[in-house]
Amino acid sequence: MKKFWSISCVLLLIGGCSARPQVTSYHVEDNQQEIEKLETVMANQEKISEGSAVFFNDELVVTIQVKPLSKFSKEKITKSFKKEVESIFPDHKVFVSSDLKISWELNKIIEDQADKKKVKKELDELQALAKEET
Amino acid sequence: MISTIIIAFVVGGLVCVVGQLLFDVAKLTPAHTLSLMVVIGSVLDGFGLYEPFIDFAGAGATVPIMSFGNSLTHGAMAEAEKHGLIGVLTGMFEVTSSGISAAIVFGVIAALIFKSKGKVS
Amino acid sequence: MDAKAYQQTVEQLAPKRPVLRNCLAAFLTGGIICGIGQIISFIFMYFFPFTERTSSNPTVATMVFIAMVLTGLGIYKKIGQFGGAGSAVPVTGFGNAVISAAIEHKSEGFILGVGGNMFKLAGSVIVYGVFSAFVVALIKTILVQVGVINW
Amino acid sequence: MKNARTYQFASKPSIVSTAVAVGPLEKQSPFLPHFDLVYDDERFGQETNEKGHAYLIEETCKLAIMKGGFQTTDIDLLLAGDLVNQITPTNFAARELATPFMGMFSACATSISTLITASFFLESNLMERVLFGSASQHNSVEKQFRYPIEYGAQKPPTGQWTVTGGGFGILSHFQRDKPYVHSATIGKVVDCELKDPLDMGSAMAPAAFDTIQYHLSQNKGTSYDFVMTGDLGKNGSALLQELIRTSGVSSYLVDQYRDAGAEFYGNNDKFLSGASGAGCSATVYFGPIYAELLKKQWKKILFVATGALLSPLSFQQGESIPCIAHAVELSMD
Repeated sequence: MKKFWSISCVLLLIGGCSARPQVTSYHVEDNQQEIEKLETVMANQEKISEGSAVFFNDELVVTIQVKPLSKFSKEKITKSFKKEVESIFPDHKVFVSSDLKISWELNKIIEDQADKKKVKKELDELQALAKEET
Repeated sequence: MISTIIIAFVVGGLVCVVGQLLFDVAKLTPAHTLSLMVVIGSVLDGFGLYEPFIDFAGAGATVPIMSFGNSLTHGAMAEAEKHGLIGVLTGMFEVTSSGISAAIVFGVIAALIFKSKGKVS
Repeated sequence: MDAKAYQQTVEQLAPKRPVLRNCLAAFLTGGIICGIGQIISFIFMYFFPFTERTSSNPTVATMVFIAMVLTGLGIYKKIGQFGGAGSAVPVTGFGNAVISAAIEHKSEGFILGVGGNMFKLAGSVIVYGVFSAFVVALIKTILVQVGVINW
Repeated sequence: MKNARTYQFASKPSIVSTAVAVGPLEKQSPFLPHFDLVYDDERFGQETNEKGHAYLIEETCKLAIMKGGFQTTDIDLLLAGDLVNQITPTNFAARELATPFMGMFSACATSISTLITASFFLESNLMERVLFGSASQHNSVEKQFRYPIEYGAQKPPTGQWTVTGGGFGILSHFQRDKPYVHSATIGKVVDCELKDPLDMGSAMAPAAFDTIQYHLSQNKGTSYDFVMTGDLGKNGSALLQELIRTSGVSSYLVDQYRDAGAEFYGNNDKFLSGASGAGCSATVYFGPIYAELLKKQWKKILFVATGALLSPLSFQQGESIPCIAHAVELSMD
């Protein structure tokens, strides 16, 4: 039993307390400035462990992973983060999700680096999926 | 991911300990205990606490029967938000019924294939 | 014989329910079931278009399916005797209650037996789930309309 | 003779033959060598549990008749019962046996209440041979009184396991080489306001105590090889011993006391407090104990079968569990 607890504590530490969030991103127009801006915002988030972002025309799709022990207020964290991002990119249509599935899908898009048309389609599908309730 | 599974394990386990205490200390029958837990889930959702609980514990919150009360209440409230008082009645089964429908379907299938065996546990 | 005095004797001599052992068993059993549920929901998220929120429905259905197999093979009642609430509180326990009643009453036919008795044990869960959902939602709706709280 | 409760049978009606049949799980019993029929199928090859239950009764009765060297037509009366609603398994078995039949219900005390009644018929000299006994089948009894068989409810340590088995015997006029009914005490319903249907032993112990106490007071000076209760289980028999000890009725009884339910499945904790059911006392009394009496291993035994007179409806309505115990003193000269 002791062993179990110590192992789970270690895992929680590893999963929960690594200092800075890892960020991956993809800018369709390859605007490094914008990417850096976003990364600095994320770096200041203490409760986020991972983040991904895709810039596409005036759309900005961001997914975040909230640290396990902060997940109780996941909804709030996501909302306040969205506001922050919106204030930095006022001319972008910002979409933020903290869902694991959405972030997996977004990471796939980032990895693929596909052409514009395909990315557009995939991003639309992603946002529709995120809005499903049941 | 592993941390999520561990949290689900710990939280789900603790919810079951509460159930066990209702069995052993409060001397409730299983039917009483489960009914009570469903009501607790429903009330927690009324205070808006169950959804954050699901965000936190994942399956640790959705697998225990309490989540059943939560989703019924959630459906009723979501519908009430849109259509006012009448939505309370109509929205109840909107969000969930997967537990009930699965139980019914698999119950009939089980009745078709299985026979009970009086083996000692 | 004095009933009160005898009841005291019963209290004294009755084998105590091993509450601590039962709680530990319930914790392990319930925890493992929920952990399995989490793994199943990850599988649904990974291979199918389900989000964290929407994956709970197919997960619950899958858990009930597993409960059916275990119930039919006579394994679930063994888990139940060991785990107590650990196997009763998760949705698999709900499934077990419905499915065991369905199997049990097969002998009275599919309409009156299986159909009529399926919810013999688990019915109260649905009844009070629905009723409390009604009351809670009603109170909240009224409070919102009066303007005391927001959604 | 009014309200006597205890009756002596001057004609010494004898149990001339018995038969005991059990289901597959009862193979674990230390009494196994004394069971006549052991089935591998808990439903005895029948479609439903209830049909299997009826079949068990029918086959056991037939065997008891055969072992006594009789024909079905030699039986003047079948006096039996079980635990299922309206004792339908017994009724259906009686339909197949086609003997004159009267059903009796005293819950798990039916094994002895039928024997007592049979003794009166024999004593009156109007009947020649009465087939008596009781049976229970685990699945059908659990279905009626508790949960579906496959439901995973945790039983507390006071829980008991309903025996699948039946024990029947034929009572006839006195025969020198057979055990006879010396006397019997008819029980009164005792209710100590206990309500836990998973703790029947505790509820039934006071009834057993009441009957034992009365029987002993009417048979002063008799010494018994032992007193054996039906299905109090480990928990209930510990309580009965405590009652005997504190009341000071007869201290030697504390040692010379056995319980069929507590012994039925040996010391297997999986059966919790032990066995119960109308088949528990019947199989043990008319199987192993009867065999020992026949061998003159023992000379005098007091059988006290206990029954909890509840129904699922009564305990759901919050009623307590009324209990009864009937006693028969069997002797072998």
